[in-house]
Amino acid sequence: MSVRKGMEVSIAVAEAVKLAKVDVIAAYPITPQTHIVEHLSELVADGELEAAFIPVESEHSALSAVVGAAAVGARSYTATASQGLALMHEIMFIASSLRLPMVMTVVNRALSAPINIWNDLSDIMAERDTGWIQLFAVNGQEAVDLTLQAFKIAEDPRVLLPVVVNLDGFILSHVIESVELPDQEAVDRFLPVFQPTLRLDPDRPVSMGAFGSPDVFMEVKKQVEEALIGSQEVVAEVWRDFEKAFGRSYQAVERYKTQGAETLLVTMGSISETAMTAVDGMREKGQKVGLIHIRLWRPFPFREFFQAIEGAKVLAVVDRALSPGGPGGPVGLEIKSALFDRRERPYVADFVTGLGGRDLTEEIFEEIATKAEQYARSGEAMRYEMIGVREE
Amino acid sequence: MITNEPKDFKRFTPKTLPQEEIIVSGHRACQGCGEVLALRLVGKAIGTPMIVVSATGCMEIISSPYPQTAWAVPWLHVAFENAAAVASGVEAGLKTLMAKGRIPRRKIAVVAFAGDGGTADIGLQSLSGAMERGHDFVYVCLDNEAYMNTGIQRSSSTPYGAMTTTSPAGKVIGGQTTWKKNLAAIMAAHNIPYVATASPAYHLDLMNKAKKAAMIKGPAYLHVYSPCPTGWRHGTDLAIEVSRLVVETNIFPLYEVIDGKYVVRKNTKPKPVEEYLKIQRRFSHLTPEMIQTIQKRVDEEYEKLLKLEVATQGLEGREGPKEEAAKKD
Amino acid sequence: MIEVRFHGRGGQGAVTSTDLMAQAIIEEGRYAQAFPLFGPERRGAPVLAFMRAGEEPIRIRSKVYHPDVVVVLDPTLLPIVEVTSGLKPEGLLIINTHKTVEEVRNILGYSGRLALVDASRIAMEEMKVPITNTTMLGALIRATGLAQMASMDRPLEKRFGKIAERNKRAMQRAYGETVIEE
Amino acid sequence: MAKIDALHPWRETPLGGAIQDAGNARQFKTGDWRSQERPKTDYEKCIKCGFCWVYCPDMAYTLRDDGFYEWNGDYCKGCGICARECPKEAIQMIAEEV
Repeated sequence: MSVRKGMEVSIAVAEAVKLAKVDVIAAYPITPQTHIVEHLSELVADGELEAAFIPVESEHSALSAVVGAAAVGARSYTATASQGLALMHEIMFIASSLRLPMVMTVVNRALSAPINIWNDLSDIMAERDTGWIQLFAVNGQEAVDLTLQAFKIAEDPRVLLPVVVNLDGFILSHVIESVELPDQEAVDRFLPVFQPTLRLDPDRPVSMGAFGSPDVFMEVKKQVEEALIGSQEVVAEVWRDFEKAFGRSYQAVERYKTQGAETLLVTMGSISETAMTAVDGMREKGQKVGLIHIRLWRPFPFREFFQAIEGAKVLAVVDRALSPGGPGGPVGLEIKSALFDRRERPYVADFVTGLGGRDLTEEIFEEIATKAEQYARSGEAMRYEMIGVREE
Repeated sequence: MITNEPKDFKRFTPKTLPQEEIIVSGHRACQGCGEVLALRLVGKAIGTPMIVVSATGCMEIISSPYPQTAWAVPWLHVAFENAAAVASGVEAGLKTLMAKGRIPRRKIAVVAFAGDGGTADIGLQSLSGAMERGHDFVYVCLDNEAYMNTGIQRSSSTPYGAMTTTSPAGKVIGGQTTWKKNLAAIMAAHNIPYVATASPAYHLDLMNKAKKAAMIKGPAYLHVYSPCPTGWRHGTDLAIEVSRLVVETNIFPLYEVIDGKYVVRKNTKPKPVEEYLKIQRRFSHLTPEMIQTIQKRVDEEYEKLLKLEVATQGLEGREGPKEEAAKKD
Repeated sequence: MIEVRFHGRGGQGAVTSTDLMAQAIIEEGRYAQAFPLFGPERRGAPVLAFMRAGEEPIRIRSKVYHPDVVVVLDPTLLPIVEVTSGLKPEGLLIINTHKTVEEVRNILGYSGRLALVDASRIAMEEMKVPITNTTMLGALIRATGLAQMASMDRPLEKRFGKIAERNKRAMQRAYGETVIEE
Repeated sequence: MAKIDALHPWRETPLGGAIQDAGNARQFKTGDWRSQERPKTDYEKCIKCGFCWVYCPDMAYTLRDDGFYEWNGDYCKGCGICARECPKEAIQMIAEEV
């Protein structure tokens, strides 16, 4: 029987990777991901995890080595953040198009410049179009659960795509909190040994990564796109299996007090929990506010999203990254485009805030919800607002 | 002469060359390509079971025009600068899966192929990492001395004076202004068990070195001279001729570095460098002074090599160079 | 607007042909466009290059699928490449060959407009190399009047410098020796 | 340009664009790339040293039972290395009939 313990979330994630009995880890250290890879090194060094740990010389090589390992049928894992993820950018596209399953933890951290080691979502938002399945954890338990789920999703023969699990740097990764680690037998039943479909095998030689001329390129890309879109059903299926095995349920778009809410905060990552507390406060003062947080970012869960916002008049989107010179934050942008051809649409107010680790308190969320309602009432179109920036 | 070759290493002789090929006819290399020939001979020498990782470059493009592949062995290409990193993952994956009994335990040669650009420039960092970490694989740099796949642009491995499209023979600057980067020395500095240079004209020497590289436990580096008629502007029939002349002129000496000890194939009566330079139009603009500069530097580098052999083998008063040269390959 | 497709082999200068022809047409104050079939060109492998010429600026970026004219620089391509594919019914096929019109028509089963010249022989005699890219421009100009022979001078000089003269001679001879058969 | 065969619809595209049929490039006859010359072996002079087989970038020579090496026109690109390297000059480049 697994029991709840106080544990740093980074350590918990490393323990989840151990429970998944990963075969190969390749990683390069970068704040705030280091505690994960350090603990994994200890587990391997102490013989608690039978895996090859490749201390590569760069993140570009980290993902490259993981692709190589996955290509021979090994369950493979890496973790990174910010600049490291940016350095992997070239290989992200290749990993998904090669249809090789692997799992990566991204401990979200601001992209330089200025160099900043604190939390926002600018790193992962820059990887939106790489063809990876992208999940977001809101607390330590979710970080553990999503890591185990990620392997099962990635390795499903209907999917065979790499999966990234996002958790906020420092404000989640470095926090000691209550986490329940499932026991090994239950995990082994939920996540059996990886049976590769595509494998470099001298007895059945295949060529991976061939040169695709204009005649064939689009057909290969179409296949990847259909696999990514189709993966949404598998994700839901894996979540059902997980709930049966471990009793914790997961949704592509999670709801909090959305019943009877006219305004919904739209968040991602661990700041959602602070926002939920803010919603509690606003509800007590009679404000009809609720919250949804997007757990499955890619493939974008359109159906679940529309169901979750039913009845809402105003969406107050909290973006943790900016799309400079564009129509606003990436999440606000996607939500407006998703709603574009709906007959009735809630008013969408997009607020870019909390960049570079600026703390997001309950007050900020109250201000965001209230301002969103004011914008909606004024009927004034609002592209986006960077809230929390000192004007004077 | 130290010859601590791996235990059961048997040298190839003309009669015992394997028939098996790792790459098949139908690949799209140019007429008379020396690089695909070098690749073929290395692969034939190492033999199967083998898994190949390629960097982006001529050999990757000419061998994998989807939906066709010229590879007869399992092959993976990911990107330009990460062949060594990908090979590290392949090697580590195989090792772990075998340890866990998930795949049969057997010796599978993991071989990474890249060009000079993919090795000396964009891929040097991941190569250094893989070598330092001690992965059990063979990295083969097929050196055609420029970025040929993208149309003959200069690399750090382009020889001094050579004309390429980005080191043109201009009125003011006459071709490549830098001396060829010495990759074998950089690899030897990683203290890996085996480093060797090879040339297709000396195919037995090449194949024996490739076989040795694969048998030795740990990382091995092969630097293989690979003529490119298109890029060097010489006849399509001259790949072997230039591969011979480059060794006979001591421009590209053949040697091994076994556990840090240099073993040099002696050539005490080298031909003048001009004999090699004059049959390639990439050198047609060289002035007598430039040729003299090359000759002088080539002689110095060769002397340095001999000194390295003595120094690293620590042997005093061994056979003089004359006796050495007598032993023909 | 006239659309032309050139058939050659990697390393034989098919692209140079289209470039020179386009430059000459532009020098005459008209408009032209020249580009190869983009992709890794391998020495010896069959390659394609395209050219468009017209009185107005040309605003098409796709490949040429229905050429008015097809130029074949190397006769050894005939058995392995469908040189007439997409050629307009009233189109013109120009081939470097020493064969007669009848022989070519039988080999290709082609009954349309045809222009032949033994450019390989001319190139060997005038330039000592079997490279026929400039020689064939003489045939192209003769058969289509796409440009004045004189307009080729500057592009040839710019491209070939000292050996421009030989190329010009080969081009002139091809202009004279081309056999055109409606 | 020989069209790439097997241009299948996207649903039939192999997983990840991986080519399952190792060595299927044999279907592509590079012999079409010859335009000037091709090699011809005079078996009287040939001493079965195998250099033509060793030094051919396109593996256009195969070992026959009688120990001689057979030229394969399907793949030879006409580069001329074999003729140049044959120690007995048993291989001559002859004009490609046009």
